[in-house]
Amino acid sequence: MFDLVWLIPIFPLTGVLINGIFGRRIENKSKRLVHWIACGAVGLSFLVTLTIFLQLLGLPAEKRLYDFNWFSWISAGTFQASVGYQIDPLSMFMCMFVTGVGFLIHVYSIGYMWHDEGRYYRYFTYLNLFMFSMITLVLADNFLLMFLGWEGVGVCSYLLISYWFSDMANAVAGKKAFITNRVGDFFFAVGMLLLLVNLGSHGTWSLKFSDVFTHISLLSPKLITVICLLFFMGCTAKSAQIPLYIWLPDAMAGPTPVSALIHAATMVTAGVYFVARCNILYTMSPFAMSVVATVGAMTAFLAATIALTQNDIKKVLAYSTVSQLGYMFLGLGVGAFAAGLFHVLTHSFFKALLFMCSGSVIHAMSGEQDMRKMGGLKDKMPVTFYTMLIGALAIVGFPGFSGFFSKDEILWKAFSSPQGSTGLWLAGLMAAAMTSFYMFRLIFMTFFNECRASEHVKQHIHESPKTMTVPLIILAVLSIAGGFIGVPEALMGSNRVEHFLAPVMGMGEGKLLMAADGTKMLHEVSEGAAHHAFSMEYGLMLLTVLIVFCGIFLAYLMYMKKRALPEAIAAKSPFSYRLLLNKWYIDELYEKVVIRPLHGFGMFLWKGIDVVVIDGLVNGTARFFMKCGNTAKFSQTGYVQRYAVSFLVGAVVLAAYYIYVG
Amino acid sequence: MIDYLIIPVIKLIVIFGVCLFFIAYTTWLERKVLGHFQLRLGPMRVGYHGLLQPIADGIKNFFKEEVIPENADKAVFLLAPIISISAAIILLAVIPFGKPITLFGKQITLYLANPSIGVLFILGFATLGAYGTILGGWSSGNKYGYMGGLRASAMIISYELSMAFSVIAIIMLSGSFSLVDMVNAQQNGIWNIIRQPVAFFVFFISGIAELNRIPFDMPEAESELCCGYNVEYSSMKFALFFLAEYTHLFVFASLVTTLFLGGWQGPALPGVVWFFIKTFAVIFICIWIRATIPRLRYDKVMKLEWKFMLPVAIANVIATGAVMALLG
Amino acid sequence: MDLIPVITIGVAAVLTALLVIFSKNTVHSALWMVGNCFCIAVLFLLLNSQFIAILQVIVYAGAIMMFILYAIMMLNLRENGEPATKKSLFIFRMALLILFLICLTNLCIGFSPLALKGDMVTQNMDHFGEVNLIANYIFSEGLIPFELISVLLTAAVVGAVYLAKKE
Amino acid sequence: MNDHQSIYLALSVILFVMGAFGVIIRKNAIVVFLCIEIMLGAANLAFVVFSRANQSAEGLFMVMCVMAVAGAEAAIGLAIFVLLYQKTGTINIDKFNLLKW
Repeated sequence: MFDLVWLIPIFPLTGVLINGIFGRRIENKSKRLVHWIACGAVGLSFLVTLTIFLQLLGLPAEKRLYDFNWFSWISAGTFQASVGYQIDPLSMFMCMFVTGVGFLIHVYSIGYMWHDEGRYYRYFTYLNLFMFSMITLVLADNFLLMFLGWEGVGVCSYLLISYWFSDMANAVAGKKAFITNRVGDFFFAVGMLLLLVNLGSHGTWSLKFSDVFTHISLLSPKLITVICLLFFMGCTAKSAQIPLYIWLPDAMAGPTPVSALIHAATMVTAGVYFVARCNILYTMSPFAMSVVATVGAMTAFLAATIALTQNDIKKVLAYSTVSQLGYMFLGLGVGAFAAGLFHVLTHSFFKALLFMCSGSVIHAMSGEQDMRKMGGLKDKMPVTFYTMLIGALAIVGFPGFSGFFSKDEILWKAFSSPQGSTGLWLAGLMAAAMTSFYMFRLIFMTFFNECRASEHVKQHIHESPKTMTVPLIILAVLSIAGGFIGVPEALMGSNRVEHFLAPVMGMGEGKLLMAADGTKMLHEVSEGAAHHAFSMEYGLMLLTVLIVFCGIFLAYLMYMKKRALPEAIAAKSPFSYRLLLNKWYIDELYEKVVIRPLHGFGMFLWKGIDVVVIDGLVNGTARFFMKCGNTAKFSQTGYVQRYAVSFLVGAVVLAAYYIYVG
Repeated sequence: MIDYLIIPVIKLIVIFGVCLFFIAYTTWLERKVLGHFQLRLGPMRVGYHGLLQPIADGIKNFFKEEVIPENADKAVFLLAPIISISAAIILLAVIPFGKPITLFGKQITLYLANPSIGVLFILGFATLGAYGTILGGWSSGNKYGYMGGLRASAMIISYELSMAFSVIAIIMLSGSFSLVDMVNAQQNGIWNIIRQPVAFFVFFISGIAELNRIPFDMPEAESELCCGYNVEYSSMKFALFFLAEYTHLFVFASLVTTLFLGGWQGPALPGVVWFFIKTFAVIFICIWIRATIPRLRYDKVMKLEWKFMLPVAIANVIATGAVMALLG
Repeated sequence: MDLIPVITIGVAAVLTALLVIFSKNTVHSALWMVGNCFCIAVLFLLLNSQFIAILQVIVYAGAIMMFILYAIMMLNLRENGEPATKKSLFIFRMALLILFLICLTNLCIGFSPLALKGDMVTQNMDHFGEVNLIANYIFSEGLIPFELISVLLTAAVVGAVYLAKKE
Repeated sequence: MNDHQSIYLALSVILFVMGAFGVIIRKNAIVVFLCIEIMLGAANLAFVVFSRANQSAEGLFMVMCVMAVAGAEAAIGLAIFVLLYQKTGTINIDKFNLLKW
């Protein structure tokens, strides 16, 4: 059954090929067929994933590693890269929610995109291509194939952000996302090559995960730190962390389901997945770990502050995504890989839910995204309201909802683990407080009070179609229930996620590889998590919940009771308000510090080097030979006898040569 | 001295004398035979049954006035008949008339020379004879003459090909270019006409065409060009053209004899006699054809050569080669 | 003694060549060319190569010259004054020709037989140039070039027919 | 048999140069053509002389090749001349410089 793993990526790829090549004809014949093909492909993938996942669960923990080598991809000397898929708890864990959530969002897209003027098949082709890339990314058994998926999702992200490319702003947003990602990809590629070359010098010309991880201890710790940091740079771009998070808010220019799928639930978690996948590397480099944790914490805090003041409903969610991704990295950085991944899972549920709800709202508001022009939608869109409320409660970490378990776990680990510190914990706590504030600010502004939209828009407000609400409900259920699969031990849970993932984390992976490979791990990696001190955990948990309630209450106060208060505060401290509203002026800073100089340098290269020197050389060469030709053509008079005379000259020269030289 | 000077000179005189005599009487023969074919008597006045007619013609031509046209190219006009007659007479040098005979204790061959390239010699010089025709036609400054000349060169260029190809088959059989060797190769009594009927057929027709005889007398075609290339010629120059034509006819007949009819070989009678009997038989056939068949149109003549004779001749060469290779 | 024919014919060849070049009338040029061909053929004969000599007569005198004459007559060229080459050009070309002559003469003075190949050494040089010797060469060593010649001739025929074809 | 070899060669050289002279000086295309034939004839003579000197049939074979080339050249060349004459009414080669730059 594991050998059927290739079916998982092949279904979306088939969808891409069918819709990509014949899409126009199919659409002209039957628009329905397009989404049937696309959704069917992803649905089938999900079913296959589910069966493989169940099978994996049926195996004993130490045997949950299977490498499916499909075919050889690159073969250069002793270096071999194959298209192969690795089935282990981590990849299946990722693949499960990627295909699952992906399927739901595909279905949701049917309703959302049905009336769109653009080409229906194009949208679904991109979406399927994204699914294929993402599945390749999470299932790949080597760095190179993973990088292929990594780049593939980047491309799809670009294509889908600028899906409505006739609008300049969307095209620019797509470009921004793409270029920012390229910066990260560059570092990622450098890290990969560094890894390959250094391993190669130790005799391992391979980029296969298992090979790399078994032989990684041959490398010096410094080198590993450098590689880890380079990889992490790649992750900051893909997963929107400081300093390369700037593209994600702009990426909201794409269709909302795309935001839900790519920029919330799946693609942006690729970085998290990658760090978790390379946890052996990171655990060997405490410095890199602390960098990951710090960056994560900072991002969580910073993004949360920006989200406080944003008025665009999708921007709020975007910054909240950045913030939540910061949480995940914080978790990873303090060694709580399982907790981080658990948050990835829950986050994918509730953030996809939130985005789709916001999509539903935007849909109803005829494309309006400014929250100041919404309000009072509670009664008109009950399903959307309740599901979104569930999502909000989940994300703020309301006890009993999924976010509570995963976030709490991270915070606790940030506080308690050897790599953690009070500072990190505090940043996380502050971010949690702000999260509750801005999420409920969003809920209050959107669903409560009077409707501030124009009359024309008001008439069209309606509940979304079934294809949109059904996924919402499913995700809402998951947002609640999803948490219970990973209830920490402190709350009488068994922390199933951590146990499930344990074989691929830290020492566990070493054991697994040994079992699979027969080779010995040369380096003992330290166990991440310390033993629990339950009382302490209870205390912190209580504190967190308290703070969350405070945030909600504050939001209630400011946006329900005394609605003049926000303006008053903004007026009182204009500087900090403007700072937050303008996103800490980070974009402007980048513009000044990075883009302008680079642009200037590029202009210099263009006008100075390229036009003058290179073009000059090329054109000069051409002109020179043209001159030569123009001069020499006069020897071609067309008169036969002149040619004969030149023969004669040649003959004389030849004869003279033979007489006097030869 | 005797071997290298006296004997060849005597042979030269004898052979040319005899041959020119026969050639002169070929004209008489032609006129007589044609006359009888056409139910008339032909020349009867000069001598018994006009037997002295050729001599009378010669004397008459000697004393006629020479006319050179005003716009003729005079040098070439004079040169043309000379080229014609010399190219014709030189051919007589390589024709083997009979077996070597022994006179006064010396073995004497009945030919002037037996070069290793005899057939090629004949082919080459027979072609050169056409220069006389062409130049004569061109230099007269007369449009009929000019057209006759053009036709002559076209005919020569064309029919020479099939003629050469048909000869090649004979060369292959005898393994030599020498005419004597070719005659000797037919010693066993099987003449080449039996072994190479196609070659004979092609050679014969091409030969008649090269001789510009009816039905291929394009260059002179009286009814179209009013005598063609020699229209402006008179007296002895005309006689030279006339003589050259009959020399060619004689050489052609003897060549057919040599190549296809076993040359001098035959029972009972001496070789020379056999040779002349066969030669005159061929000449008679030529006259017979002239009396029987009307002239072809010019384009039909060309078509016949390029579309029929040449392919057939080439096919014959290939077939001969194949058979020879098979029989080893 | 045996120089006499060589020199006589040689002088004849040079004379005919001169006449070819300087005749005003193209037909006369062609006729002198035939004469030149004959002279060359006789020279071949004097060099004991009868086969080449008769080939010279058949191919050059019989075919090529006949063909050229036919073309000249078909064009029916009237004599019209030929523009002379410019004086400066003429002097330059003549100088070049003289230089060429000197070079060639030098080359020929230095000539000596490359090597006695041996395949003909024992044979009487009077039989040099006989058909069977050439034939032996053609059908052994020279087979491929010989076949290539046939290809060349076929190509020439096709080309000539194509050129002559009217649309 | 090196007898008179140099005389033949001298003759060949003279003829060749004369041919070249004609090719360079005369304007009538057909005369130029004839001069080329003179050059070919001279070359043939040299070939036969060399062939004799080296006692090899190669030179003779070369002569045959030259003759074949001359034949091909005559066929094509004259066809071109005739066409040119039909088109332009002249065969003065200085009038034909169509192949210039």
